[in-house]
Amino acid sequence: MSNPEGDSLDIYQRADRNIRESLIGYALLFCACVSVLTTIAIVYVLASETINFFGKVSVGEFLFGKTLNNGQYTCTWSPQFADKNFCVWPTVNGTFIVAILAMLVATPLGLATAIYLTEYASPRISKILRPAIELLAGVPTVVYGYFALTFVTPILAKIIPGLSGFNALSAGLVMGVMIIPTIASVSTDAMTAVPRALREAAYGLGSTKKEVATNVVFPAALSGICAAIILGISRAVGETMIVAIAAGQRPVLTLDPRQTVGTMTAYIAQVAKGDSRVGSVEYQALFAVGMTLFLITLALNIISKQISKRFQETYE
Amino acid sequence: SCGGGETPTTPTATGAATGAATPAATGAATPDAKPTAAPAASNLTGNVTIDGSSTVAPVSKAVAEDFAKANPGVKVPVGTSGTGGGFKKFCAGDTDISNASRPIKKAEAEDCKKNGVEFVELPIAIDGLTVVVNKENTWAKCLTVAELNTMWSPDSEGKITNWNQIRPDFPSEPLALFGAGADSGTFDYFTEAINKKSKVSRKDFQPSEDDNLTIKGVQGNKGGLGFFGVAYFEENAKTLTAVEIDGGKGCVAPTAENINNGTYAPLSRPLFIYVSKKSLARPEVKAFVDFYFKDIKVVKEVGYIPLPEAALPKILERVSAVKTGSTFMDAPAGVPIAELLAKDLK
Amino acid sequence: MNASDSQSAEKQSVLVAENVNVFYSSNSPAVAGVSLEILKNQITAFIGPSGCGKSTILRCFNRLNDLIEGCRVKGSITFNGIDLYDPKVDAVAVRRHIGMVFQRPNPFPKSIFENIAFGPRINGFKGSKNDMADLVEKSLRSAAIWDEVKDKLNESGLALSGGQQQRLCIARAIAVEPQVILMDEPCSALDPISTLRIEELMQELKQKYTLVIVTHNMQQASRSADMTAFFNTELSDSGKRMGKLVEIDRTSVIFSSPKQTATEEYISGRFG
Amino acid sequence: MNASDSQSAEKQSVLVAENVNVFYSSNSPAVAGVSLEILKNQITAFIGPSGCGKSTILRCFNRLNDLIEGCRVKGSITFNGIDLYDPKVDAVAVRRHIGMVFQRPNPFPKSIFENIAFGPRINGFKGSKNDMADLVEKSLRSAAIWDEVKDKLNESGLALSGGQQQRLCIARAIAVEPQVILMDEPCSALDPISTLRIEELMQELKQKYTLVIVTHNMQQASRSADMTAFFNTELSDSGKRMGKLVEIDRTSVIFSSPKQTATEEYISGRFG
Amino acid sequence: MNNQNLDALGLSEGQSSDSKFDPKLESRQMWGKIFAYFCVFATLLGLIVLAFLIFDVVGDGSSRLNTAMLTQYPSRRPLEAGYRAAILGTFWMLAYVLLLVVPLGVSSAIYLEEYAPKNWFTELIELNIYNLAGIPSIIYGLLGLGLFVRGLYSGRSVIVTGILTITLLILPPVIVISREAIRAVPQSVRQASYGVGATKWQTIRHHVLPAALPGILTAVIISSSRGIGETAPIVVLGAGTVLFDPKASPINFGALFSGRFGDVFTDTLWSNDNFFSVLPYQIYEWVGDAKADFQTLASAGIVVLLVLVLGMNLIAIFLRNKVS
Ligand SMILES: Nc1ncnc2c1ncn2[C@@H]1O[C@H](COP(=O)(O)OP(=O)(O)OP(=O)(O)O)[C@@H](O)[C@H]1O
Ligand SMILES: Nc1ncnc2c1ncn2[C@@H]1O[C@H](COP(=O)(O)OP(=O)(O)OP(=O)(O)O)[C@@H](O)[C@H]1O
Ligand SMILES: [Mg+2]
Ligand SMILES: [Mg+2]
Ligand SMILES: O=P([O-])([O-])[O-]
Repeated sequence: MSNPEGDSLDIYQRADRNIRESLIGYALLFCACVSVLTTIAIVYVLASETINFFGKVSVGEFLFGKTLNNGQYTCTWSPQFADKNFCVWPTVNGTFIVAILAMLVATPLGLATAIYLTEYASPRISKILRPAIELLAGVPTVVYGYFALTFVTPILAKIIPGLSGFNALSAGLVMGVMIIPTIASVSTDAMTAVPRALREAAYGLGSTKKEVATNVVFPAALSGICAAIILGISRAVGETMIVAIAAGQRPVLTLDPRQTVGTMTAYIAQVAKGDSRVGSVEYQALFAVGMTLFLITLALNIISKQISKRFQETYE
Repeated sequence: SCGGGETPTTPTATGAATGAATPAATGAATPDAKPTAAPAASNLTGNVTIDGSSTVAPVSKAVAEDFAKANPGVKVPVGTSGTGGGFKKFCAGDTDISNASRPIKKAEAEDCKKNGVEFVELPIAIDGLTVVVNKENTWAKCLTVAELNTMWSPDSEGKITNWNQIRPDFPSEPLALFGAGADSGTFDYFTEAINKKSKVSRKDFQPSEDDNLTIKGVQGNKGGLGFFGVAYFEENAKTLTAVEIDGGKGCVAPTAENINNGTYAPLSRPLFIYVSKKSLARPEVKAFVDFYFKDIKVVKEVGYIPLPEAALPKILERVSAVKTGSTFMDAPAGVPIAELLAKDLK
Repeated sequence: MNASDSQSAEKQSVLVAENVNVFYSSNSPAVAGVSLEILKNQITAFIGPSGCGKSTILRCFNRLNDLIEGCRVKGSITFNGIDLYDPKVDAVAVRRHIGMVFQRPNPFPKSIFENIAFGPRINGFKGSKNDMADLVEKSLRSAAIWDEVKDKLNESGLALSGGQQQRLCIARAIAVEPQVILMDEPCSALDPISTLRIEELMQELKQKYTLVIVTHNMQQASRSADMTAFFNTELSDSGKRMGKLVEIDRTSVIFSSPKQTATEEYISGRFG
Repeated sequence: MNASDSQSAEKQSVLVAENVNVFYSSNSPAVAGVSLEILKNQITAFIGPSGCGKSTILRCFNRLNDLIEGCRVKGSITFNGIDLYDPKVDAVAVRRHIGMVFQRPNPFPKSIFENIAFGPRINGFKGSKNDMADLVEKSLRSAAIWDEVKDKLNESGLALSGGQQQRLCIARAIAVEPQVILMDEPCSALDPISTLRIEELMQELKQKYTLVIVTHNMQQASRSADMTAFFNTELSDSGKRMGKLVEIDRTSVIFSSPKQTATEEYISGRFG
Repeated sequence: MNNQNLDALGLSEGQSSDSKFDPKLESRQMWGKIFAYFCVFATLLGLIVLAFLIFDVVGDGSSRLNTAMLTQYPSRRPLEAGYRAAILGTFWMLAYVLLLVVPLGVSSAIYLEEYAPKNWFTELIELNIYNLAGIPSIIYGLLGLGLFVRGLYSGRSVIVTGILTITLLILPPVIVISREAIRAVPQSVRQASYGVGATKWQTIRHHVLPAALPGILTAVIISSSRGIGETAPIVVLGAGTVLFDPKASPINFGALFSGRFGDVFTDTLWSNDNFFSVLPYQIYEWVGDAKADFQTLASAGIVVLLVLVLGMNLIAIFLRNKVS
């Protein structure tokens, strides 16, 4: 039945074009692999020094502290002192105190911002406000650190007795402000992804705006919001300059936010700026702490990704 | 720093330099010549690499800054690997000049020897630490080394928390300690002087890499006590009180005079640069070292105490004659500089 | 009102629109000059080509258009004699009495039970826990879906099939005891069997409620509706497209002997 | 081939599908066992309820399904006797000869001129700048849109109205001189007037090209198509939904005396 | 018409005769208002803090906000010191980071969005990029320290190490945001292009990239503005704080043109004595200096940095709004 056309059809493969197309594909793939190499390099750099570190300090001591000869249990972090201790918890403690404070600020404010932007503000206003808020994330952190130390701490000192010159509180508050856009932005995306139909359904039943926002949109976007919060924690945990400048450098096991604390990142920055010799145990401790920080943030990122992936599946 | 290894001071041309080239290696320039006032561009080129003590680094950086104006072709990166780290590189032949906040150790000297690195040892300044308290602190005018030790000893951690535990007639006022960050040369030196061993200290003090923050801490705390370089105190003399130190020979104030004549003990020490003999043969290194001592008044600007007048000619002679070896190695503390310079090199 | 039938006089008008114009941000109305009455316990169908403003008018009835920025309504719409657009009237309260079912089933991502209980709860349902369970059951029964879901009230509403979801949405609307239920193309996302079930359900619901449905499917209108309103797009004097009500009458009249030629052309498939 | 008409024997088949099954990632086919012929210079319409696989089959004809991850085609489709799925055949080249117009008008976000010129250019159009201008004009004329856009060839294609955009897309397809033009619900996003213009245009185009259109609108099929294929969804043995070709015949036959009852039911609006 | 409805519509709240429901409209609406005010407050709070921050910094640094601050090299004397080297360092770094990040980032984004088949490897790359984007910058500092400073440049923190570190740091966000821009290009545009017989690359090159360009630019600008504001990794690398040779470039053109081919790569960006300084690090140094004048200078530097970073952000916002 077929009856080929008079003019021949050039629908067959052409080698030159195929080669060009696949070369382009490989070149692009190569570029995409740079990021994989980056990860490998990070793990390699961190792991190699960390292994050296654990050649000198036991994993047990690093994670759980040690029991002294007199039977007393101790967990302190003091690699730079003559009496060296390598129990990482005080730095983790400092990190999380500041991070928790920051999240106490950033979570309600960031979520309220997201709700305002998605549910209340007109598209025009939210188009202006959203980038304005994102500017907060663009401010270099050294500026926040300076602001916390020279502006916030003196004000807080007037209100709160017993506030140390360097303290977790002021660093945490300012860091919270820095993290607002992270939480606001990711949750705004999550809330915008909630179909308009759900909102209309709720309005159709006689809900007020607030009820729609809190009873329908918020729960529907919950996993996206969780992802935002975890991402915020991960930012807070990894933040360096604010804590290095404003929170102090003394890792202690304390829950008092008025105290000086020493975070993991502050330790890294401090040693990096200091005089520790390459190859010394305090230098290697730098990488062990870096590795710990890497693993913590990695875990947080993976959790956040998993949660938001599930969320996306619900609405796509 | 452990980080970069070298925190560089790399002076280069600003294009502002005018005038004829200065003959580089005369070593006989007028002592009053102001390098900043009359910059004269030389046509020297090359690098002078410096590493070592972070305590000494500010002096070398300042000299490098001035040197750069006259010698646009020469770069002088100044690293801060610490005295020990600096010697390690120096004795491996990697650097031209090593900054040191203590004399070279025997083991390090042997290291150098093994690698065929001969060096010229040049004291450049004296470092003194001031112990400061809050303006409202009217009781602690003078503290003994033993009392300081009580405050700072590791055993005091969590226990000595009030001034009245230091001396019974002190008022009951919470003790708030501020100090240099545990990763600084100043901290090592203070602990060595007060607690007899470097890095031995209580840990519940407020550490900071920035002296500035120590100053703020003591300013804001009635029971505060901190320490830092003498020169920084002078800038903040209005808002802080310096404590006299009793090292066994009565209360001594941290004045330039007391530091210079060795009576302000144990919180003062000499600072050095060590120059490789091989490097000194290079014109740019020679020019830099000569310049160092022409510019030596920067020491004061940077915060240290200048060497006694009498010592300078001896040091310049070491340079011009390329006298290698050390007289300070393993010297006990408290011996005046001039005396040590006079000793035989070994 | 266009309806010529004498019967309509007996029937009570629940909603009355008079010369309604709806504007979306621009100055020319998207729908203009609509006057019609919705009769109690009747099914009124809105038909017409895409974009002629059927949904727009429907959404005016429960003030859902308030949520669209820049949308304004001119003219009057009364609900049992009360002007719906009186500033004193609270749109939130209006929507409880005039429920809505949407084109795509949109259950909340919650359990089936919660889907139904949500409305009564926010509206301050006074009963006990048991009363609530009864209310949920009653609503689900009314929407003819009870038997299918009674064993999985705690499962997500999203786990149901499309047709079941749509009936769930109807049950949800019923639970707050509205007087009118507006339905915007309730079957367009459903398969033929589910469509038939919803149509049967509508016949039952009209015993208790007043129904207004938008549909693209003329068969559906002719099968289900008592009254049919035909909307069309016309060009305004300034050349803008604008929705108009062409005529409203008893369904049998519209489908057998419409007064307007546009209606006849549309019905007979000559355009659209 | 189901066509019973004697005329069809005289007509040349451009595209022939034999027992085509299309799979989307899963192991059960989305469309199964489709065999049909597309006749030269005729308009063939695909009708059937939503999801029955009309678009899927259409997109097999120019291998646009290749772009969908996991989509596989079994069976044979020949184009002028050449097996389209022969590994030696380049899908990119196929698409030049079998053009496509989509449901929503999708002009490139570029000038009107560039919209048309892009295809010829990447296909190595050999002419001069003037030749290109001529080609653009010719294509726009063929798509009956030249008069409306000739003064604004440098303006963005997106600035046109929906109906104009769709004709622009047709012009764009024509510019690379295909033999077949596939159209997937080309009018479903358009108003009645634009729809009529496109329908008229199709009648002109079939003089030079072979057209295959998918439509939901039975009036459109009956007005425009020479041949009509009716697709439906059936349940496979394993209970999966699966598209099937129910019958293909001359349009007049399908609409007056279809062989299959499913076709009749669909045509008469008893479902869908 | 009938009283029940009057009640029901909220016209006579309080004496509801509604049997089953008690909608309590008034209190619900009041809570709604309070909630709305809180949300507005939260949204504005961040901006207020930003305003305070700028106000504070400008106030502190006002006495040094002059051109001398921009043209002077650093010095131990605060009044003679300025940010020239740091600004030049920042600009050099930015220029070369862009040179690396744009091709790498955009290529990766295109690969992942347009080419990548769905398999474990692509998924790995994707997950990996997402995770990299969330790793603290200081870890990148450690990477740069281990790989570039200690590895490539045997202990010298030269500008190349900074460039490479910051490039790796901002690459993941650039890829992630560029991907979104590419994904936002409607599928219909691609289909139209394929439909007229374009190849994949032609489709990308002629339609996808131009359409995604503003989004990609936004990605690059925002990410690189973050990059030049980063202090932590630079601290870890151990950058300098004193001077930088503004003549440095990847190639010593003087040598090239005068035929000294042996020197073409000496005294260049790649040479191992090109130490560098960048604005945020210089600021960090001076914030911590004991001399009060240095703190004034630090505030002035912060103003410069803020102008630079926020300016770049504003450009990006402008670009983004222009397209959407
Ligand atoms: N949110 C809106 N903003 C601006 N214009 C709108 C909006 N919603 C609808 N329109 C316009 O109002 C007119 C009527 O739209 P409407 O949705 O009421 O039509 P419809 O008859 O329901 O059509 P369909 O059958 O496609 O649902 C259309 O021209 C449409 O473009
Ligand atoms: N990309 C895809 N991936 C997976 N399944 C698909 C995809 N596209 C279509 N399908 C499925 O294949 C079947 C046929 O779809 P197709 O789009 O061909 O139907 P259609 O007849 O064109 O419907 P409509 O009239 O709604 O366009 C449907 O069940 C659909 O869900
Ligand atoms: Mg509608
Ligand atoms: Mg389709
Ligand atoms: O850096 P220091 O060697 O002086 O400690």
